[in-house]
Amino acid sequence: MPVITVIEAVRDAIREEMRRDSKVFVLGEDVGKRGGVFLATQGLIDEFGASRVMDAPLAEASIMGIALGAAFRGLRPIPEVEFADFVWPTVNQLIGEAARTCYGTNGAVSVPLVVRIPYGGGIRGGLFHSQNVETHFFHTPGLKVVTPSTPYDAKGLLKSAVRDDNPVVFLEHKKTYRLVRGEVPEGEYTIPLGVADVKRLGSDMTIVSYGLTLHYCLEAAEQVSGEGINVEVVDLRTLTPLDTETVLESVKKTGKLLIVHEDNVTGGVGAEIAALVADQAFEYLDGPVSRLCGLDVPTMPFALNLEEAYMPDTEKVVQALRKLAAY
Amino acid sequence: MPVITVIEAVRDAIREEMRRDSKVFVLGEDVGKRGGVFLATQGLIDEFGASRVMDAPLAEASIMGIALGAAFRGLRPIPEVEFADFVWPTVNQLIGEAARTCYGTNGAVSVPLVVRIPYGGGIRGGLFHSQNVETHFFHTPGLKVVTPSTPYDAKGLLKSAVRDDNPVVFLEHKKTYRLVRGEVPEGEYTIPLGVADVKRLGSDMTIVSYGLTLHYCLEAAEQVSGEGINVEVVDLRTLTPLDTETVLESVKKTGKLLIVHEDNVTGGVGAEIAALVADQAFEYLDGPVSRLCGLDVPTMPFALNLEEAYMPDTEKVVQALRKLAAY
Amino acid sequence: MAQTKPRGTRQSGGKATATKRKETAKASGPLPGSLTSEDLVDIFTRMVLARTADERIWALNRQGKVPIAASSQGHEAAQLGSLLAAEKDGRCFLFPYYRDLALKMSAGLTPTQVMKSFMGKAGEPYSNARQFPLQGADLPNKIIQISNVVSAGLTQGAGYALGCKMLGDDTVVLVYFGDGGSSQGETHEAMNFAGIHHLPIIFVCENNRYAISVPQSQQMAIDDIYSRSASYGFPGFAVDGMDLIQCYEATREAINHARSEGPVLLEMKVERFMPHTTDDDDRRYRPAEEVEEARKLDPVLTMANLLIEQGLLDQQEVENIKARAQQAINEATDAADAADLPDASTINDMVYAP
Amino acid sequence: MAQTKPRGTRQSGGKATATKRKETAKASGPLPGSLTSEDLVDIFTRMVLARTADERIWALNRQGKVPIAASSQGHEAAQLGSLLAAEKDGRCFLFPYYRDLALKMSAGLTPTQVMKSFMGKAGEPYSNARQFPLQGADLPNKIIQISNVVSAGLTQGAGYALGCKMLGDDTVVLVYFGDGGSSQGETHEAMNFAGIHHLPIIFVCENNRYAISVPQSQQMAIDDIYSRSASYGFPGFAVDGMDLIQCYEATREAINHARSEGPVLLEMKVERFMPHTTDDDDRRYRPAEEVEEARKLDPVLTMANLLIEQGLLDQQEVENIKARAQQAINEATDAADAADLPDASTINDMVYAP
Ligand SMILES: Cc1ncc(C[n+]2csc(CCOP(=O)(O)OP(=O)(O)O)c2C)c(N)n1
Ligand SMILES: Cc1ncc(C[n+]2csc(CCOP(=O)(O)OP(=O)(O)O)c2C)c(N)n1
Ligand SMILES: [Mg+2]
Ligand SMILES: [Mg+2]
Repeated sequence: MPVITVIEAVRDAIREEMRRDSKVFVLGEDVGKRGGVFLATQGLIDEFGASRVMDAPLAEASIMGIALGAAFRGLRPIPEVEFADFVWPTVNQLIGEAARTCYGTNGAVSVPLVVRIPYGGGIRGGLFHSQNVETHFFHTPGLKVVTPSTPYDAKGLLKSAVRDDNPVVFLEHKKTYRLVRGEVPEGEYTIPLGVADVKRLGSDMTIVSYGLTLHYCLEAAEQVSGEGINVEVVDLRTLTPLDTETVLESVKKTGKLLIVHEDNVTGGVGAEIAALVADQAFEYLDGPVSRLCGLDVPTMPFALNLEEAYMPDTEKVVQALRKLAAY
Repeated sequence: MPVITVIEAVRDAIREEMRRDSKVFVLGEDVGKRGGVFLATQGLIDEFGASRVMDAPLAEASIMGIALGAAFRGLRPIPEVEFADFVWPTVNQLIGEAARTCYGTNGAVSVPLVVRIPYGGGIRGGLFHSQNVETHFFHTPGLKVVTPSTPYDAKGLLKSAVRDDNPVVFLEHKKTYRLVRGEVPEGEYTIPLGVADVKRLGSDMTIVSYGLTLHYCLEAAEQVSGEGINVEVVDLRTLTPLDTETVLESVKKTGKLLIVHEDNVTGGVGAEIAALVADQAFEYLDGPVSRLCGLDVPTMPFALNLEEAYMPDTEKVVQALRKLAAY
Repeated sequence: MAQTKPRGTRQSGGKATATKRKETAKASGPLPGSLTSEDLVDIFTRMVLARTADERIWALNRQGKVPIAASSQGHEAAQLGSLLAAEKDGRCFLFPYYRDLALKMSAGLTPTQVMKSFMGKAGEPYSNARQFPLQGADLPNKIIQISNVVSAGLTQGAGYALGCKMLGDDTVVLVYFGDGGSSQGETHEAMNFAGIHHLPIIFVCENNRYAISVPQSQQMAIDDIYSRSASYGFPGFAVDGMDLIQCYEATREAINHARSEGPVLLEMKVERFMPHTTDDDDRRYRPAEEVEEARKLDPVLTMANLLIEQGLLDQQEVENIKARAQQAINEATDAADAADLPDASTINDMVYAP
Repeated sequence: MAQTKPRGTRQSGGKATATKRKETAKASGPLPGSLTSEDLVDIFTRMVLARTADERIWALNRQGKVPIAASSQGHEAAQLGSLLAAEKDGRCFLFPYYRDLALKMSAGLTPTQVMKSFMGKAGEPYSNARQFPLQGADLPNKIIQISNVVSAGLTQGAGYALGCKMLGDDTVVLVYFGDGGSSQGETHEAMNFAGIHHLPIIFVCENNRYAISVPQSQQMAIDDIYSRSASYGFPGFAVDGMDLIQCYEATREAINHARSEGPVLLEMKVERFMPHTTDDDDRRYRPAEEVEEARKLDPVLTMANLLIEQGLLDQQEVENIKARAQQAINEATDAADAADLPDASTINDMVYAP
């Protein structure tokens, strides 16, 4: 199988879906000739033209609202928010309107759109080009939220998202774009939304993670395996629908849980995972439910050492695993 | 002591702070002659004039951005968002800018503002006049978040919020405005942000709640006390800073925890409380950490019976307490 | 209209109508050829029905049977003039706002559907009572209004128009908003995008000079909202929104322009007869005389006078129309009152599309 | 300017400059009386220093020492012309945007502070390296730029101006943004509010006709952004942003108008010489000839010619100024390179004000 990067997987998925369905189109800042600031749409304008690969004015609220309206008409827009940090102007349409459209019309109108959002840090983005925003959408019934960590998952999940009749927030971690490479089959495939992936089998403890930090977790699990600590690593892949079964099964098996994500710890996705387990796997817990997440500062600062101080990394995960093992 | 309503307590607090400090001013839709749609600013324009009780155009993003800019200049704005459902256009300024201002200027610039937001349901507000929005701000380091449940707390906390040099999101539950009455001392007093209040002492289990549902919890605790179930009720009062000590102490004492809030359960504030306890009070837990919260639907529908189906109420809390007691 | 410059004539046109306004309850004759006398009697009949429902709904609120209502009293000529033009065109899709009761009702709802809507009963046509009255979607009548969040429908309308253009149909979209809505950032963004892509869309502003209690002078530093179309490279003009014939004609021209060339901003200068909603008390901020003056321009009165002048109806027939409306609303009220609430077990349905 | 109509003359003024633009690297004489020859030599010296720093920063990015930079090359006349007017006024507060390197540097930073900023070192003047270079606040020089979120500073600038007005001081606020920023809803809201309350604020639009890769024609359906001031009831006009003298004069007039009467929208037609940022490759979307053409209008060249024409400097002195700038930037680069990173233990500080 060919080995590609996450950004290539995203681009392939968009291209394939646009070829498959003429109702699919891309709308966003610099998606046209520029091919997107991360080149996710590179070359698409040449194949599909400016009407299906549409450069938008610098106005995120309208990018989202226009995508909604087009979706009402039966199109399947893929709006892009250039950086997650600029998603705020869209939430009136995304959280306020899109998430309530199907429910608020009693099913008469649905919103088949996928908003692609490059997010996350570790790329010297500073306070306004590094933000994690997943929790806001995770906490919004009516939206689906996808957070792939590998090229294989990114492509398969994005294709499913485009075919889904609901508004999907598709979060692509910027640092994985070129850093993470992986095998992707030549042919057509999709990955259903709502199914977590056990990326490493283990028996002593469970790590639940997603996105960039998933890779640090795998490295850390490998490291501690030498010390006889046998870690299972669950990649949520989609936050909504949340695959509670896979998480609960794993924790019931191992009895210990470490949750790792880059987003701020307080009120993050990890809190829900912990709450779920503390309620529904209570009897199986052999230790406190631990979280290793981003610090409770706005987001990672620009200076190299400050950014490192914020980010969870392999070494920090190893420490957390050893601590939990020792409990 | 005089008995007043929550809305009167809010109005008194604003008036007293405006009298105390000429830099305090109100900005929002209909806050002037109309006195606010809930009459929180009734009469203030007569005392302080239109320049300190300023009607804004219908544009929430600018209400927040202008409040920020005025705060940069040393004023102490109290912007009002007419309904929580309309807060989305402000979050670019509130979550994106205000929460990052002190951190992002390394302390050179701070944002002494209090944004007042009437929120919550049970008032036939339907999908766009009932929303709970606290979680989005709770998950934003740099903001403080206040959710009073009584007139006494509302007044004391609002006065502290106005004197705080940080951006404070002050959430007033609409249904408590006229429904909840209580004693408030004549004279000057404040309540520090970040201190929870144990509103009922108990030994068998702990309820953690805030806002409107706090009152249902107190009623339910009273009901089950007849059945020999002795419930402690903790009112968080402020979500940020979160008084983790009071919560942990109570749970360590009772060994059982029920979290109650109106906001959607998944990823809500209750998840963080559960995660906190599952980590730091793990050894003390005698039962699963339970949550009784809003359903995972966008928010409560308009029809009377659908609204009731969504809302946590005294009877539902009683059921949950019995279930937890039986564990 | 296609020939006229984006600004030029239309701005003076705007001023003209703005002054013509204050005179009497007379409508502008002669009647446009495109309207038959049947059209006029029919639209008048629908206007009377909507007004009757509107007044009843307000009364029912005072009786505790209707939690909340926004009245379209005073806006009927604007709403029904534009609706009539859209109906005659037959290829329009509408994004109204919360004050468009007369429009939504007249677009094809039964009185019973409307009364069920305000009482939050099963069978509510827009959302099965999940939302505020007449909010959600009425696809059979080609209407979407997802929310009552001011101006949220404008970018959606632009997106819908973009979609129609992409799919190559010749739909024209009409989005409705108030003077207050003109301040929202999304209004600017929607018009800017529509201008760039020459979308088939009409931005209909029902300007009643108040955003709840905030007068136009505190909302903007200009008199005429339509003039902002110049910022977006498309034409804008104002009409007397109390004059159904003017509103019909202007909308008809606008539809043709929108389909052939692109967006139009159409400001209809109207009067709000009632408080903002049943929750409001306008005496706090609005002089009673202003409302009295406005009521002299009552579009129901104006239309009745016109029809009688034109010899299309006599006074008795007008009375009969009003009596039949009362009768219909009485029956609808009883039916809605007796109707069931929606099935509570559906609370979790339709969060996601299947 | 106080006497001129909101549009009228200024629009033609705009057109005039728009056409005058394409000719040569000549600046508009005669020199305004309010400028001394010392002023001109000084501002030219600062322009050369900023240009030298700008070029060096770009080179350092290619060496991996600067993660990201946005260049102000081509915008210097606009930035320094307006800065000079603000400095001479002495009562202005600035809300620049991320492209205003020349402005922020010339407002009072040492070359070392600037180089530390781009290398993310301790002592960075705006945020101590918590943010992108020169982003945060430089209060000693009366500058705030919280973020590089496009147009987020506009409502803040309006609020700051409101605050100054409330406190009764006579500050005038200058907020800077690009053509891309004009599309944002908040830009509309900021101008609308400023117009209503006659705030002492100048909206300075540095229009280089590109939002990263999106050309003006895909951003709006109009040619002149300044004309939108008509929607907000205040004057707007355009100047040749490649001509420092014009930018200075226009800003000076605008400051007087803003202080006495209210807002002004000032569009400076500029050219972006470099790709959007060091991460961009403008060959994907921009013809090379266009950039070549633009560079003929290089403000550094224009200013040098002017100073020589006017006999204020000779060629040798110009060369000396450039040599001293190189020297200063060399030393600053070495100093910044040798400087420490900020103390990592401060990561949790200042989330909240004490
Ligand atoms: C975004 C938003 N902010 C505030 C409100 C509350 N609100 C409802 S209607 C209204 C005034 C709208 O005035 P206008 O647009 O002129 O319409 P009108 O009611 O006068 O027809 C306000 C402030 C809202 N619904 N949405
Ligand atoms: C709200 C927001 N959306 C997108 C971006 C990404 N971005 C940074 S600069 C830019 C283009 C801005 O163009 P313009 O306003 O013309 O300024 P210029 O860079 O041309 O000086 C974009 C899209 C951003 N910083 N903020
Ligand atoms: Mg109005
Ligand atoms: Mg530009």
